[in-house]
Amino acid sequence: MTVPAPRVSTTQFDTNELVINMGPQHPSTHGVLRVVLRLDGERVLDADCVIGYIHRGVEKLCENRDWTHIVLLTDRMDYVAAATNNLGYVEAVEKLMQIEVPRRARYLRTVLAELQRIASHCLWLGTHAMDIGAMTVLLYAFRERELVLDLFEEFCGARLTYNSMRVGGLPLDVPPGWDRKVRSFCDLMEGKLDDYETLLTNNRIWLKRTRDVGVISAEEAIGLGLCGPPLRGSGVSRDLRKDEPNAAYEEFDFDIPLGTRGDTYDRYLIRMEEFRQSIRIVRQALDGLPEGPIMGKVPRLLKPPAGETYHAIESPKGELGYFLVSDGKSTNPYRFRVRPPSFCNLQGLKRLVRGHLVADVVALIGTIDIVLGEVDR
Amino acid sequence: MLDTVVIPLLKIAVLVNAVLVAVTFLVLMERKVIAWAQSRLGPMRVGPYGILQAIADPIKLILKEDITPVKADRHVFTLAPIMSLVPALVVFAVVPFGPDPLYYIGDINVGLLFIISVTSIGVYGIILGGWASNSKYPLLASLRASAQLISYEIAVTMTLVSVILTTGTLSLVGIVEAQQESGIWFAFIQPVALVLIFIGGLAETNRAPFDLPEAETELTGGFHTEYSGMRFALFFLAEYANMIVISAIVVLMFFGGWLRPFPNIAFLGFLDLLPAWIWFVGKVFLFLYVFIWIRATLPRYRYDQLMSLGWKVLIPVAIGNLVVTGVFKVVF
Amino acid sequence: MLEITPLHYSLLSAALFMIGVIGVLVRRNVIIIFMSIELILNAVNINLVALSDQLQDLAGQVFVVFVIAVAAAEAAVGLGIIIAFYRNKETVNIDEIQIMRW
Amino acid sequence: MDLIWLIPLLPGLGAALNGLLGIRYFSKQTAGLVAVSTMAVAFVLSVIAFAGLLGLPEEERYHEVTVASWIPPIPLETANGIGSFEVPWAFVLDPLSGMMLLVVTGIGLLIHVYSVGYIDHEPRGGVARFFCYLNLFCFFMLILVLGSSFLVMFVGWEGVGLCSYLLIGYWYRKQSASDAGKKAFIVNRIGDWGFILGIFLVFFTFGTLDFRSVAEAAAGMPVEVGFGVLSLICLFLFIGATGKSAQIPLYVWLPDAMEGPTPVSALIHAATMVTAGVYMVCRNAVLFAHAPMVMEAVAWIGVLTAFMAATIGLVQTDIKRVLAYSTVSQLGYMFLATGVGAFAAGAFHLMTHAFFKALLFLGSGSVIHGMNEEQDMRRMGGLKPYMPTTFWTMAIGAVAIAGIPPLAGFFSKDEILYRTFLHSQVLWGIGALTAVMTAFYMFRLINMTFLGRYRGPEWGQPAGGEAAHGAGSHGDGGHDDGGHGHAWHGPHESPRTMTVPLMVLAVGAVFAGFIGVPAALGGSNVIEHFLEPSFTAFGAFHPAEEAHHLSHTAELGLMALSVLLAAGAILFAYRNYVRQPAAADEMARTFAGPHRVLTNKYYVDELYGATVVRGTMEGANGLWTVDQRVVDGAVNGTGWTTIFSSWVSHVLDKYVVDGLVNFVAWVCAEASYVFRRAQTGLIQNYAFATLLGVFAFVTWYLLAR
Amino acid sequence: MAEALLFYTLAALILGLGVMVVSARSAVHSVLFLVVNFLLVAVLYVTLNAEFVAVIQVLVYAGGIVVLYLFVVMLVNLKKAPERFSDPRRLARSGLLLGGVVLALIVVVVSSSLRAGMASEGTLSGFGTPFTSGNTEQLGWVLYTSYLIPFELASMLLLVAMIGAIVLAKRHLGD
Repeated sequence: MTVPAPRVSTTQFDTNELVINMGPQHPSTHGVLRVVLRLDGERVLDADCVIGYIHRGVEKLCENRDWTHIVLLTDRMDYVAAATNNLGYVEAVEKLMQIEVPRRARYLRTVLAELQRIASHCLWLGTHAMDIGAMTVLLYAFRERELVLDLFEEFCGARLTYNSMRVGGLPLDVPPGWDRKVRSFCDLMEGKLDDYETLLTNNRIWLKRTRDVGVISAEEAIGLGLCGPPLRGSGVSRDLRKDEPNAAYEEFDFDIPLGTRGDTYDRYLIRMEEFRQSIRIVRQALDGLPEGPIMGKVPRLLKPPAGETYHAIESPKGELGYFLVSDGKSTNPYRFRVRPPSFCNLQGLKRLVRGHLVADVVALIGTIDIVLGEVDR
Repeated sequence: MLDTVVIPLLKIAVLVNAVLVAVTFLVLMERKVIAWAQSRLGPMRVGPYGILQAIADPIKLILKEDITPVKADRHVFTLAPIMSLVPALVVFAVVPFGPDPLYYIGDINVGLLFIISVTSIGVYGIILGGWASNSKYPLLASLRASAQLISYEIAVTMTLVSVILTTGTLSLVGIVEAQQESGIWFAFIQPVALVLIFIGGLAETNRAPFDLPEAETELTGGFHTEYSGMRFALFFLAEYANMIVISAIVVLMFFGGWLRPFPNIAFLGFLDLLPAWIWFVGKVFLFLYVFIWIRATLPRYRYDQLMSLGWKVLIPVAIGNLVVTGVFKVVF
Repeated sequence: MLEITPLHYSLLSAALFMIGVIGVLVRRNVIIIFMSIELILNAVNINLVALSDQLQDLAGQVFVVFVIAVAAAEAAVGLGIIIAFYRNKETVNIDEIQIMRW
Repeated sequence: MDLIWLIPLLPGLGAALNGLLGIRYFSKQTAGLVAVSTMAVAFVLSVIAFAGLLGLPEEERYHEVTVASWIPPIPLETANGIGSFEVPWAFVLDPLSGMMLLVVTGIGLLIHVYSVGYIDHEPRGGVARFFCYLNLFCFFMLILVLGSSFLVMFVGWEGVGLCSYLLIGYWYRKQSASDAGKKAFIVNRIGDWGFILGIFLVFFTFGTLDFRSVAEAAAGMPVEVGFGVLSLICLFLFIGATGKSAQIPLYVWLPDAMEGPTPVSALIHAATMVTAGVYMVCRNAVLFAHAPMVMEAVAWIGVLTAFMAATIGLVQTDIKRVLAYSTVSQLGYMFLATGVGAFAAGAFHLMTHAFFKALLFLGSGSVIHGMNEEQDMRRMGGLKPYMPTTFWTMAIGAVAIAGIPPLAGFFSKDEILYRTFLHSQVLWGIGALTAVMTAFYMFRLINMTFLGRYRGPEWGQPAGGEAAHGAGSHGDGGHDDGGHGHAWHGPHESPRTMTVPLMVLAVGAVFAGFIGVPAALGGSNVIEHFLEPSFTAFGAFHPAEEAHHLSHTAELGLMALSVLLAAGAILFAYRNYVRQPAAADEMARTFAGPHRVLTNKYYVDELYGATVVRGTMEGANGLWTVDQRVVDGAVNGTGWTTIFSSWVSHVLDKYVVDGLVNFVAWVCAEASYVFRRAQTGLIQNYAFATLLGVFAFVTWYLLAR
Repeated sequence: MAEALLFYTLAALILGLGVMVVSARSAVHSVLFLVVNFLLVAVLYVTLNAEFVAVIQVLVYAGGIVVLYLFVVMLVNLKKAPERFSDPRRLARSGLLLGGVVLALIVVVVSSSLRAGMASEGTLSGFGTPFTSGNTEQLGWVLYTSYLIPFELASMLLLVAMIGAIVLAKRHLGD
């Protein structure tokens, strides 16, 4: 469906044009996002995102920490997917210093990243469904997310901001029996996924609310710089786990689900399939988990050689990239820059909502899956 | 004097109190049922299994500060919740809880029309509440609500006409008695009408999946965003009272009111051991449970989808049902 | 005085009618003028119902039904015109609705 | 033999395949394969047909096949009353067309094979396009050759002209190539104008267009002493021939046509199409034989063309242009032969020339290919070690064209010179001089190209190679850049697909002459005997009869003389360009005036530009002026008259008719000023008035009761 | 006695609210008074044994038409009421004048017609269909027999009005 450009009348007085502020205190903006909507009746003529309410200057802070301490600041960006944030950062530093990571560590990192993806998608699913009014799914999804958090807690002691990786490997090995618990979680999760789909996938109202809502073509998606599920929903096969494999992804067998119509429903289906693919990867990684050390040879004091690097991984939200510059002299990064997927995807919101109804705005904010901690940094 | 003034007034007092208490427990029931549906426990702190929550909630609401926004139209702002609640309570005047005149306040010959017309007055509360708040979200919500209520009222009324055709009376007591005579609940004679009225009832009470006027995720709080304290509580009461009204109408028209199942089959006579009004209330609560169940399950319609459902599906089907009923009536 | 005759109803009706006419002639807000017209129609209805009761003839009540139907039609079209006019001129002041004058 | 109509059809099929499907879908190999295989089959069929022809008795060697009707009988006025204009699609196989058939298909096949290698670095679609044109050309050429009537021949004639245009402009992005294509096309139009007038006249005179009928009718007429209708026909036909075969004055297009790819030059502009004029004259030998004045003109034009082209060829430095002028010169020889009545000799030379000229062109193509599209001989030299096959085959071609026995050129050329000598010593003198010059410039070419010092661009290191490539590819603006992705690694031998045709043609150039060994050398001149029926069989006329024979000794003397002169010229060229390279420059300085004239090709192109082209443009300007002033003036005058009359009508309408209407309206308007005061536009006023009215009415009602 | 009390109370309220409707500053208030006015008129109908008409009055007038008015008032949502510009004394003056004229007219008409009516009281009742309380069925009977054609015409009128209103209010014709 193509949305015709809104007719802006200047000569004729329009009785129904209305500007409303959605947020920053609004139950469906997933944090402190403010969207200024221009409405014609219930139809959205234009939308402007106002961001920055929780800007903490993470990038600048990182430039004043030494390389090891930065890991825990990365937790605070996408705080619902801290492990993938850690992963991207430590891999970027390893690339800069050319550190070899032991195989066991790479496998465990993959497991952690995929569990994190499941947790993040659980949160997305719950809030997205809640926005559209299906309240039960929220609690179901959070119930399963809780199990993932338990697994993380057992591994590193934290439930949200894990600080779970180190340059060169992992801070500590998994406790004995952990892999068995992960396996049983995988088995459980598969059944629960079917429950979610029973509630939503073929639900007529869900279809009505998501089908043909926020359609975006592949060209437009690329043009807007979308990444992750919003991009794949438009049928563009772009997943850094396949395209530029990091951690141990090239050793596992998994599929990249693609959408055909580029609407909200396709993006929903893609994420649901990503749950299953994540479970598949986790299982393969646990099956082939090698023995050995979990830390590579890393100097006590990290002081990368002068140079710069960009490293991107596929976070649950999309392409999460770190651009690091080292001057080779100090123990701090000279420049630390993040390409946050939520930020880039949020740019698409203006295009997505134009011409839709107010009620769709919340569905569309949900479908691009933003975390304001990452958008504002 | 006793018969014409004192007893009706007593009945009214009892009924109003009963409805209000029922509402508070209905809120508790909703919280509990949804919690169980979502694999949690719900309120557990106040009293055993949280039963006293039903009392704690009203107390909290009454004690809260009653805020009137500066820019609001103060009189209308105050009037709106009252205009919302009063029709919801007035309707109970014609609802028979049992066969005996003791169980109802009045059985007027246009009872059904009375219910329809009085509930239609309830719209004012919502519209005026949204307008008087002088705030954008409530205004949007109230416009939505009024359009939604009027639209679905047409469908519901149309459907009721086909039921009236079957019974030949507008009196609610008469409708129940007609079911007793025919020995079968009208749910089996007018299944289409049942479905239509139930869906329309969901929409008229702003319940999921038609809870657009108070869609938290879209319009923050709906038309009562700016309300707090007791005035908010009145809206709340009105909504739940309306739920009870719709359930009562459905039960009266389709499920035999106070009648036990299969009222004409003698060997089920032991079912009469339960008093008639218990049957009625039990059925009403069964439907209230269905309301809550649906809310726990379904996502929300979008405004335009809701309107197209109402105008393009329900009304044509209602008209079709009316025509079919009329044809049957003439032929048989 | 304590016996309520049709005269009472007629006088009530006349008074209400008068109020409506005054509203029509005095107010500038077109919407309120419309509401005054509704008052006038109601005055007529009261008369009809009262005389119907008095004369034991249902024709009066039937007429009321028709009056209500006409009132509904009048309200729908009239308010549609008001909306259309308001959209163009941003006013509902009847003194400004005079562009067809000469 | 009844299937000869298949022979043109096969290349036509190939062209259709390549043109309709190939450009989009075929790979280079497929396109080449389609073209070559259709030509190969055509060649095989030709050989079979020719063998069938040989199997017939001599006097029955005229086989006509009618494929389909074309133009139904149309009654048209002719010199002898109402004639019936009817032309069928008919093909004829007789000795002359049989020979041409073999030449076209045989040499065509070789050149197709060669092209597969030559055209390889074009993009995919371009290759298919090229082969499409080439096949299409063969299709039309074979129609031309096999056509049994003037009109069918004309179809082929125009078709080859079209293909020639397409192929010269094959690299259409290159300005000079597309200009050359247009030039060839336009110059040919002038010739075609003559040809078609000739055809009209033929029909008007004889009432038919069939060659055989025309020849039989013409044979029955007396030889014209003065300038009669037959002479006029022959003159027109000869104008057509000069256009197609590049004779004075219409030869200017042929040198420019060298802008096309080399295989095209070899096939069209050396071996086949340009000889179409000669073929046409030979085909109408009987007609020409009855117009001696035109014959004389043909001979003179032929010899002058030969001489002039040879002189220009002496000083050209572009390898292909030398060959082009050589072609013009040799074509002049052929016309000389026909002009003196030696049709068989002309046709014989046509055939031998096809071999060695195709060989030379293909060789030059190989050189150009090996030198990375370099065409200037001054930038070559000493290429013999790099491309031995090319050198040896080209040397054979050069010897053959120079007329050294026992190679092909010797027999055919000496037959022409001998017959010319019988006709006129002056013509013979010019012809012999031309032969000497031919030998000289051919060996100048060989020497400058293959012998002596290497003068071409450097090559070697990859980086240097890039530079050399950049310098060397100045002439190939028409190529897609993708075609030369690789660096040039110095002169090299061409691929097998190119050298094999060279070798086959070299064999032909050596041995083709032996079918025409004259009696003086103990031969029997098989070819002349074989072709005789085509020129005479259907008429009583025997042109050789009136010629008086010289003794064999004298004939041998003439041969020896020409051989000696040619050998001398060869040696002179060797001295000038290999032993003492400075001598050539010295000579050029000595004869600076003539050298400049020759280098600029006698300024013919400039002359044409100043007269014909400019004249046309001035004439067009004049006509435009007439159009502007006279024709448009009349139209504008009419328009002006209309405008004036409508203005008059307008004035009447506006002041008289409208005036009345407006007056009525004005009266109404004035009157209404008074009444409109009552209309305040305030509804409440109206309502109040209504109310008062009701009040008044009710009061009246109550009081009146 | 009770009947009279009821009537006088109702009449007073109806007239008072009518005055409020006409004189209220805010159009929304005006609408609110109108609703209450109509509800009271409906009660009046009940006292006159016209339950069906009463219910219809509530359903159609209060529940339908006046909601429409409210809608329009909210849609138009004026910042300044048109009366702001006019002189309140002029309002009162002209209102009283008009009121007097109209009242005089009505009183004259009513009294004269009643006088005529009382003169022939014997014929006042007895023609038409006698009815009792709970006359809905009878009303339906009359409506669908004697008044069938007017009834259908009324429905036609409503249909035309509906289409007309949609056409008028639709923002862009042809959308």
